[in-house]
Amino acid sequence: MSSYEIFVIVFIMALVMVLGGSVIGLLLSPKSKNNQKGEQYESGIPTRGTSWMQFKVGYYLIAILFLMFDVEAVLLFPWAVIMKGMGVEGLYAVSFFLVVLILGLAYAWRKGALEWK
Amino acid sequence: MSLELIDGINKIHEFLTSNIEAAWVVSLIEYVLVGLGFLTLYALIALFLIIFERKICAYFQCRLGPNRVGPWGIFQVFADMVKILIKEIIPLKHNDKLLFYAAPFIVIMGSLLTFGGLQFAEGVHGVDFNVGVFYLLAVSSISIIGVMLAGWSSNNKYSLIGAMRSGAQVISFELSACLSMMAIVILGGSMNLSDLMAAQEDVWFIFQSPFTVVALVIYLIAAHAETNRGPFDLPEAESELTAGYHVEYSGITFGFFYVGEYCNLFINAAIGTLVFLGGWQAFHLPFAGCEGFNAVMDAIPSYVWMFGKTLLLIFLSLWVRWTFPRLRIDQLLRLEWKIMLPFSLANILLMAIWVALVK
Amino acid sequence: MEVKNLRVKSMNHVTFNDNEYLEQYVEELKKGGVNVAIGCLDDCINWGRSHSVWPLTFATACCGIEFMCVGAARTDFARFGWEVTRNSPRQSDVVFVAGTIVNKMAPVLKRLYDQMAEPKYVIAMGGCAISGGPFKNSYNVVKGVNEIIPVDVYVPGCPPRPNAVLYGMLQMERKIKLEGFFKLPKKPAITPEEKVWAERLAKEEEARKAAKGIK
Amino acid sequence: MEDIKKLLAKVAPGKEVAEGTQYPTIELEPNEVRAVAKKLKEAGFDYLINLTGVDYTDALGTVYHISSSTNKTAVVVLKTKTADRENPVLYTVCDIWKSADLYEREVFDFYGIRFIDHPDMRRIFLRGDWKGFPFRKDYNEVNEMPTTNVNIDDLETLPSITFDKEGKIVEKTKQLFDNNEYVVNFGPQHPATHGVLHLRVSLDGEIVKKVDPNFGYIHRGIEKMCESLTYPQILPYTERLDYLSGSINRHAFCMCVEKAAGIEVPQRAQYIRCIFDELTRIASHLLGWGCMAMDMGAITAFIYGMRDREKIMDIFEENAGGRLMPAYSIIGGLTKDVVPNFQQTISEFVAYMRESIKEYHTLFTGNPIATGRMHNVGWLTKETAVALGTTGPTGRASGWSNDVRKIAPYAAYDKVKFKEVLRNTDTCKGDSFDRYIIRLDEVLESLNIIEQLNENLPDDGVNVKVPAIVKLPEGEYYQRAESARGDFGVYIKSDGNKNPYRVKFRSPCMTLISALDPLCKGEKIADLITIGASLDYVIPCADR
Amino acid sequence: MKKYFTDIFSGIWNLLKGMKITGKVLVSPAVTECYPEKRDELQPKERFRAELTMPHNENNEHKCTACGICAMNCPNQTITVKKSKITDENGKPKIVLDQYLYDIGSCIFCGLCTRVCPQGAIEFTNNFEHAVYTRSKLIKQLNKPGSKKVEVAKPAAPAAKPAQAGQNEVAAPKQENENKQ
Repeated sequence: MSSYEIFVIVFIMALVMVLGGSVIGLLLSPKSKNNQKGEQYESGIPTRGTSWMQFKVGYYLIAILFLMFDVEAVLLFPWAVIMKGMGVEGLYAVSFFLVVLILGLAYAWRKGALEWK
Repeated sequence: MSLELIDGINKIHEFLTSNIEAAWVVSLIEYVLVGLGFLTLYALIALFLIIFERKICAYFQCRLGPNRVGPWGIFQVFADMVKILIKEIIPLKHNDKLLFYAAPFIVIMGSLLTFGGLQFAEGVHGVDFNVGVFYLLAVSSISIIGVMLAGWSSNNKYSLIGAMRSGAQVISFELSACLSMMAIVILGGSMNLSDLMAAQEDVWFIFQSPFTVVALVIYLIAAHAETNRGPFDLPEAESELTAGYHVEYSGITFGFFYVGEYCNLFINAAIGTLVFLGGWQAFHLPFAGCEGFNAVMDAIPSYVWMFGKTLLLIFLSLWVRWTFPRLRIDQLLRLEWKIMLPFSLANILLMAIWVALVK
Repeated sequence: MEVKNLRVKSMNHVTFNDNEYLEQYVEELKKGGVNVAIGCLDDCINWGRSHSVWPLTFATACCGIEFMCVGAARTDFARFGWEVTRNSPRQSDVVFVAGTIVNKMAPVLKRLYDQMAEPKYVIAMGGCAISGGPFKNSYNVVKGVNEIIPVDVYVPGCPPRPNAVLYGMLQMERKIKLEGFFKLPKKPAITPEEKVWAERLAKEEEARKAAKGIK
Repeated sequence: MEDIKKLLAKVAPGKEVAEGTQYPTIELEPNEVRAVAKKLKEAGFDYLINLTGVDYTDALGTVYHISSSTNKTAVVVLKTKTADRENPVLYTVCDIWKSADLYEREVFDFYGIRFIDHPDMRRIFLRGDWKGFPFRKDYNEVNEMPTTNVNIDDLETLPSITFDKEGKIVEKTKQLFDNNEYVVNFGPQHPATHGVLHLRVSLDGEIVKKVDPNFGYIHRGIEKMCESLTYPQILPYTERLDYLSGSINRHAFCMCVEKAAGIEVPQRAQYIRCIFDELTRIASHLLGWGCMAMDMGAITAFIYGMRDREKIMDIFEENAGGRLMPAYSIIGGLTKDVVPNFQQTISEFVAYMRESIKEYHTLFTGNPIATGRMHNVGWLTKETAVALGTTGPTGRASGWSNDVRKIAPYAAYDKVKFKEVLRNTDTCKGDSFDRYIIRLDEVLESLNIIEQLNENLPDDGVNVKVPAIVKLPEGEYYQRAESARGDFGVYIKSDGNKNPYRVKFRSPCMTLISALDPLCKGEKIADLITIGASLDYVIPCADR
Repeated sequence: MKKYFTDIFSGIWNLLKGMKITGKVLVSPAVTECYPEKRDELQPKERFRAELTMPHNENNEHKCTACGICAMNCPNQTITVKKSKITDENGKPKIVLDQYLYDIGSCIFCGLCTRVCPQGAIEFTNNFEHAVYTRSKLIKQLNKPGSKKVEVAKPAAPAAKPAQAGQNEVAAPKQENENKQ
């Protein structure tokens, strides 16, 4: 059995588990109805307005930095695999790249991009 | 046992092929058996971990923990399971139905797929890509999307804040987990888990270089954070957001988050074991004259090594969880971006130097 | 299940209060006979439910502190599998009404109870929740939460000591073990309390409509 | 006393200082109150202890107890009243003493007196749709239990009255929140509001913009009930105000009655009462410490706190016969003498507790996550603390020395050596960490007090004979005591009957809650919880 | 820069110290008292007030004279004393106790009733197991059926009051008592 087959099997199993569980829950569970049941829970007080509204995310700048670093990390992986075989040359090749990354982080830090706002 | 297991699988295969003519039926039956096997293991591990945590946490708190259902309370989780399975699933009025019901699926899918990529004993593994480490990193981060979806689709203010916090969680610890693994990839020279296992036959990675220790610590913190537990349970934050992202989930839909959380705990510990602590490899002393010792170690079955080490890491994680207070969101980001990221970047550089010069 | 066969670990059946109620309860459920298979399944489900009752964190006053003591190390309710206190009513099974319920709080409690998923249980803990207790002469206190929501078990005390709460929990466990899952509804669809509530709601609605009509 | 009388003569010329009262008292016309108040404030009287509404049957009025953060022992009482029962109006002092804000709302809620220029004349304890004013002596409305959810408009519209240009009184309303603000309800059912406090929090992402505390979800009307109970019957209710310092409240009420009735309590009873007070304080601080840890996510610390608290509960149970509600003090002494091995138990406990505190420090105080969450969060300066009247550990963490045990020593507190635990104002200005650490320090100090009292326990009986029916002579009595949360006060107005005419408990928690908004502004949601926990309020005490 | 590293290491050190505390508790025995398992050993302390009782002697007699002082002193009418007037064999009118009803569901265990009882007829015991399913069962009749007041040789003066501490709050002048009735 190849890995890809197993991958598909596991994926389907996840579906089966969730669907199966939900169906059992929906069919077997006792039910009751009242007006307030489907309302949002907010400590027992009716909610004010909708919750789907503009919401300030304080870590916005860091999230963008994350995108950058994550891509760099992905780029580094191929190098990591062959690093052992390449020896010192591999080190030269990528240390420049890594240093730029570290400097970039230091710059962002210095500029206060890593502070919570 | 693992070899016996493979024997058994082969026997089943022979039995099926000798009795059923159509090859696709055989394959189908095998698929179903494999799938069910995975699912059972997954569920059992989740149940075991639930009772394990409840007992351990009780002992940390000088309590006894569940002890009235079955001997030492071991059937407690089955009672929980029965109950939660037939608890009402509340039809909500104002939510985004599709995303709301998709969220538990995504969480379970993420953790099951990662689970499928683990190695449990010598030769017992499911998905084994040549980019195994990469695969694990990729699928394990799916779960958190489920968390975000759950929080968003509930149309509840607490859960929305929880979802936003889980976003912060993603951008925080994804990177460190990734970079700490990279250190190992540099050392092992491969991303395939089987290759990495083979490279640890004599000496585990943790003992191969001082920088793997740093990588392990960073990995443990990051992995712990990704499970949304312990000091990193911001998206749930019981005392702030009542139940966080899954505040509107009831019955088994909540149960899935619950199960997923515990399985992620196992999965992360297992990945840590595989990548850093030699997985199912026995502990060997790579010196002359230690053959006797090594033979004794080898006599212990590989799954005992695997699960023993995993449990150790889980225990560590529980210890942390039941000791520390929760981080605030800016502390969380600070921990990642000002402490762990510089350390892991430096660690990679040092590891590369180590590999280039020492090896 | 028969009341006589009802077993609670390390506690004798006859030492419990109010067995008559349970007997009556079983009589009612048994009307029409119970299939053996269903009976077994019932027992299995009830076993699960009775040992995994997750309380809602709901405490208004002094009893809440004693409730915290029940959860603490000395009288550890985790032993019964009750320790998973959920803050969301969606995920909890029982609400311990621990403390006084005043008029302003009554609709909140009602809303929380409404938002709980079935099956749900209520334990009135302490004098205030049972009858208004010390404050039953007050102008602003609800005289017993059974005016708002149906109560399963009453645990008297002001506040009850933690072991008394454990005793109440055992009582609850016994009651759940006798339920008939396939003989729904287990509680009357509309309890007398609900009825009072519904009437009041209707009355208010009418009054509001009338007021609007005048305007 | 003489100085204060001179001062009063200066700030309120022509007003007579009443004779034979506990504190210097002057009666003022409503329109003079503000001027006198301003002058008093300038003279250093910056701490409004208490503001009580009173129904004199022919008139409605208020009583102000004012003290100073510098001249701590001085207390001045102002009184005013209006004869208009239909539409009573008085002048606000909430811009002079900030703590008057909630008190005046309370007076409005109970008596219907509206305060001119008070920005927020919502009902505080009762729902907006409540009929009548329950504390008036002629209140006879019937209010059914409401069945509908609380109306959000009632919560958000702030009515106020003010003078327009012609000097006529006009009514105004203001909206609390904008339409598009992200307002989240924390409470009434919430694990971290320490009861049923309802916080409406306006958020900007994770940042708190405004906190609007809503009270009354546990308003039981204890004070009104007291008016129809005899003095011994009131005692159990005092314990249920702030159930975490129940013994202290009960002690305070007993002292007030004993002082008024001229009952001399034996020394032994006073010593034991003090030991119980301090034990209560320790129990309360342990719970406060544990709850703060739990609110910050460290559940284990909470369990440890509760574990050690059980030892105190055992002592209570063994001697007094109750756990949370010991019901030990009665008018004239104690119910029973302590059990024979009491002294030994206490000394064992003291030794045990000292070790435990060290453990707590290692477990939680040293934890960098915890310190990071507490340091530099929720600054409360001394001036704000005095203005808001946040007494007790909270005030002392800001450097405001306000320990009633030192200011007006009662029972056996003048016979023991102890120091008032204050945080040094030079290095720290009262952030969450100060409020956290001061509680653990106070536990140590309480242990010192207990040790001293326990060693010198006199032997002269635990109670004296009191008349079958306790009747207080006509007059007003006020007794302060240091509860676990601050300055607890009992105000009794007696008309000579066996029931009090008016009882008011000065709740330390209400002012603590009023500090939430200024402290949390600009902090994060997690800090809101930390600050709330560090203030350590008890809602039933605030709501009464 | 130096501070950065010292902060990190002192932080980790402090975290480890905290973990040492919990680790120590992990291996030390639990403090949990197993309530239902060790029910017999876990009785509350003697003075604990958990239930009002009226002790009866072996002849099914109690000390209550049905004076109603306890009911009057109760802050929230937990106690109801139902009594009736009969004439005894000597032809004298006499008040006997019919029912002594006690609502444990609203009792606040303040102990005022036992303190004021001139006869010492009622007392608190420490049986705390009262949880029931029906609220009406919480109202208990304290005098056993068929019981009557214990006949003692009448002391000359009412000095027979138990010399208990704290019973000096006795309220209730006679007339008020009657009015209540």
